[in-house]
Amino acid sequence: MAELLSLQEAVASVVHDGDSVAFEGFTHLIPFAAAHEVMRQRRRDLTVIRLTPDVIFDQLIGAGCVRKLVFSWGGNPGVGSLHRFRDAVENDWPAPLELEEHSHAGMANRFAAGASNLPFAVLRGYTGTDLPERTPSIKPIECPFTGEKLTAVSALNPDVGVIHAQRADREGNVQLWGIVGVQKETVLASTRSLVTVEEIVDELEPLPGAIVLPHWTVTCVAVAPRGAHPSYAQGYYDRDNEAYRAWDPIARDREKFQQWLDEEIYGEAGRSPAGYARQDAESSNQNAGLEAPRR
Amino acid sequence: MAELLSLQEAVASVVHDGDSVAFEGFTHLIPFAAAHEVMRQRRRDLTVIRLTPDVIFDQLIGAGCVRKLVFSWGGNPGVGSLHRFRDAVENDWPAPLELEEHSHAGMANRFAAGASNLPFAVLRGYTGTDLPERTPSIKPIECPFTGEKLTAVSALNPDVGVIHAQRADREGNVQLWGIVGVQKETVLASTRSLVTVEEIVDELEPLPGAIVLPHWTVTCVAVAPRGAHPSYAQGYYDRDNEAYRAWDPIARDREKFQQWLDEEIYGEAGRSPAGYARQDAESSNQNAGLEAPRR
Amino acid sequence: MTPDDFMTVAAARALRDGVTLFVGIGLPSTAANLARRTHAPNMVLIYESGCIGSKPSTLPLSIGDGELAVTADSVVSVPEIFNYWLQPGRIEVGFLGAAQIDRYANINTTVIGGDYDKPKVRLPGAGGAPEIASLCGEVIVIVRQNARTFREKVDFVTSVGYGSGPGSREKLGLPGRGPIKVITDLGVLEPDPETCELTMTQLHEGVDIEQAREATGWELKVADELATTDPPSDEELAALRDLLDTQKAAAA
Amino acid sequence: MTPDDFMTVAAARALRDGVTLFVGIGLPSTAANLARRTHAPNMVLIYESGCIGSKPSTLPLSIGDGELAVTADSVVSVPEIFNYWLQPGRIEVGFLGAAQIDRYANINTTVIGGDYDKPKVRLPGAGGAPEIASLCGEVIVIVRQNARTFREKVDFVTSVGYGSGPGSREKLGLPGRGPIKVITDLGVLEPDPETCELTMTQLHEGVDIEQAREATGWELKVADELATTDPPSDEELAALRDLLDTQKAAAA
Repeated sequence: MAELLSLQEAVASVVHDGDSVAFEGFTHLIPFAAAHEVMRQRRRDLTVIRLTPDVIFDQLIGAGCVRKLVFSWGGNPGVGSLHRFRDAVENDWPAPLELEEHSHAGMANRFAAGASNLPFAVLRGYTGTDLPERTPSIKPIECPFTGEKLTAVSALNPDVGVIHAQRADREGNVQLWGIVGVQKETVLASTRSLVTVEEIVDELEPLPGAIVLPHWTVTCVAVAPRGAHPSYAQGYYDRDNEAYRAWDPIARDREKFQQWLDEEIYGEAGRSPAGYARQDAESSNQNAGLEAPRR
Repeated sequence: MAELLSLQEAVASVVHDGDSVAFEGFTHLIPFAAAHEVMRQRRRDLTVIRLTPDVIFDQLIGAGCVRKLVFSWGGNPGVGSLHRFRDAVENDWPAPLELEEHSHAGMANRFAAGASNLPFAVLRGYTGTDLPERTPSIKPIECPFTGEKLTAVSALNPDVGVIHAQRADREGNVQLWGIVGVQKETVLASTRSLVTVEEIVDELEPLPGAIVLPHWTVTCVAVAPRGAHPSYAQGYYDRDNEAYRAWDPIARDREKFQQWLDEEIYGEAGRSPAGYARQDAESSNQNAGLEAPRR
Repeated sequence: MTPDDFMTVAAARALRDGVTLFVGIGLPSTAANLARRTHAPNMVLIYESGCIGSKPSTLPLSIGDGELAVTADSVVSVPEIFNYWLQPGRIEVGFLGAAQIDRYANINTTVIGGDYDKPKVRLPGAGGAPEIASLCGEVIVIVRQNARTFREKVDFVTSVGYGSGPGSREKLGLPGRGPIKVITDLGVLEPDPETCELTMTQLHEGVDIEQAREATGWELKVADELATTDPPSDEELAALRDLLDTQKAAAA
Repeated sequence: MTPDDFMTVAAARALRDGVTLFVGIGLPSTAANLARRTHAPNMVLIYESGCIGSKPSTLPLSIGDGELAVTADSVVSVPEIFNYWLQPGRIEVGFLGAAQIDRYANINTTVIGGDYDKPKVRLPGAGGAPEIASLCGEVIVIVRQNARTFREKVDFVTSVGYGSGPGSREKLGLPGRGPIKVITDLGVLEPDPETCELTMTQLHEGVDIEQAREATGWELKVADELATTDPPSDEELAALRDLLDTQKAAAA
């Protein structure tokens, strides 16, 4: 059964220096609150794993938590560059950043292989690109029936998988819906897992498009309301596109970034339950409701 | 866009003598009505594909439609043997039956590989059993990263995939829910597809656990109310366990089987919309309602 | 009280509360549901039809009855149940039946007699069993013990127990521990810790060891201390009757 | 009316009604949604976030906006969107952007300058592009045409166009047809049917060929009959303004 812990306890319990940690959520349900707690606890030498590093990894990288990045697309969606990520790669600031670079198809298959306890996955991918030359976790493989050449990618089995979900019940069964990305695979592929949720409910009412992770697949659950902000939690709040745009000038400048870190993560603000989320709470749509998919 | 046809037109259009045809539905939503129409149209030399041959293939085999069977578990669930299947294997009646035999895990992965346009899938399976010796579509494969030995199975890409679903809209978008088995994979892996449905509706209201196959992935849709009987259609009618038990004495005896065939498939009864279903319609629970999963 | 009742109750007792269990249909399903209604209410039932955490109020006839889906925590596709759930060893106990079993608990559910292409009896085949046998944390087999089922050598290895003895599973790279108990209508057999050979460790009340020897197609090993199965309690029998009644009621 | 408006409208026009389209974010998304609001209402929009058949009423900022999920026919996992939907070639058109492109329409979105480990500019990387480029039925590229983007040789091949020329795609076993159009702020380039080299076939109104030549880092081939893009119609421009307003409104 999943343990119900505070976010602080949960991070202290499952995320250790030197761990490989996947933070998943494809645009939707990105576990910002958990990442902020990792920064606040000053974890170091992490290998962080995510298809789309997004602002969440820009922050972790800038804060000096990261030694290595495993990823497939590192931008601020719809806005531009991740400046902390670029500063680390281009200028080794605050530290050199090792890269393991894939495509989305490859990363998704690596998580699926990890969830399946297979050492690799097979796909039609990467052919003719310069990626296999740079990435040792991509290799050719031959079909034993047809002789056809395909591509293999090694499985991902992170030490820790961190996701955010809409809700859990008291046993720690977790329910999420909307764009579900590779979150199920992340939890199933990881040795330990931490799921932050908007709320704990007595019963998980079935909803269209919802998936459930049984409590016995989850290490711990922590309540973190608005824990995906500035990304979104369908049925709870919308994506804060303005916050993504506002991140750009902060991240462009080392000093501004440091100030943001001091104030919003390490400082008084960071100790408020929603951390970074606080300042934008009013601008978001609190009445998003429990929307079911409509056609 | 999927064509909306009568069941007779649909089978005539997509199922040809000599085709490989997957009929899927794992206990739930088994496409009996479509199989009966295939029998009525006296298709011959089919390679029929299904994880659990069930009563549906007992009937197709007995009726002489089948040259080869690709499968993983050939019994009458909870009742006993499939006597027409056994008679074909043990006594070549009505004709010899070629077998390609797998486990469920292997068959499920073969459909998934077919749906993914990969020539094979990798799994931890079959090791130490006598199956690989009998089944050329099972081979060893080595992980290019770890050197570990695993098992490869060749992909399934049937000429035709036949499934039954709860409903479709007028464009031919198909919705099914409850136990979904490998039905999505079957349609996506097959060159052509036929989906029978309980009803056509104006709009597919989203439901918990439901999946949708977009109209552009389906060749044709035919309305066949109670088309999964004696299996069931969640939300429409329950499994007719009694009919499964009643099948046993019919199938045990070649003469009784022939009589069943003449009366229920080729005869007057077979031309009624629900065919075989008719006789048991009253015994089933018509008030099953649109049940959502409950916990 | 029938020998089958003894077998079902003994199988139910073998299940610890809270375990995750991969359930096949027939006696394994009856035993699992009996355990859930008696001492193991928090057991997690998982079916190859994709149902995870089913809490059926009736005893299902098939592994895909609607009752299993509507009472599940989660219903997933068949590829997913095998790849994401069974394959990684997430499921602690697998429950299997058998048409033939040998001294190393290898199981045949494929063909009997003749050869593969023209067998005397064509059985249903593998289903989920080969991977349940290799990948679950441990396996419990339920099978009636008689000269037709307990064979010196099975006609076809559908699912591997201990292969040809000690070291076989390791050599094959099978991650699960293998069959830890074979529960029959006569008693319980367990693999010898050193030789892996199935050894009679327990007899149901009223069964003597000669009966078991005669019902076994090889020279049966017997434990030094042979236990006797406590007969089904009134509570267990009542729960079993109730359970079987739910199936009859559902069929009516 | 800006050059970008020309580019967006030309890209929208390149989409036939009813096609299945894999949409990236940015200009491709704007063009796809413009097409859906004008001549191609039945186009099926597919996003790498797993949304199939989205009908957004606002222009999404990211490929995973909630609007895309709630208006979709089906939302699937990210492994499924790539394996079951993109990989089999089910998607007829892929829409890609580029940071650098060469004469054979090979695309770089990874690094510029320096070497891979210490580049002058670190770009976002591959995302879904390598597989979109190889597996969609055909590809349309949208990119501004200038000396920084149109390069004799790209610094990194993130996504393959025509490789090193005729026969390359076949030799690599890439099933899709490859880029059939590169739409820029100056005009439209198409691969020569024989040499596969990108050839300027169309200029937007007000652009002359010298401008295009100067904006191209190799000796630009020009079609014998150079067409002129019809300027955006009032209807197209109005629809584009409306669409961009929906994004602003959603952000407010």
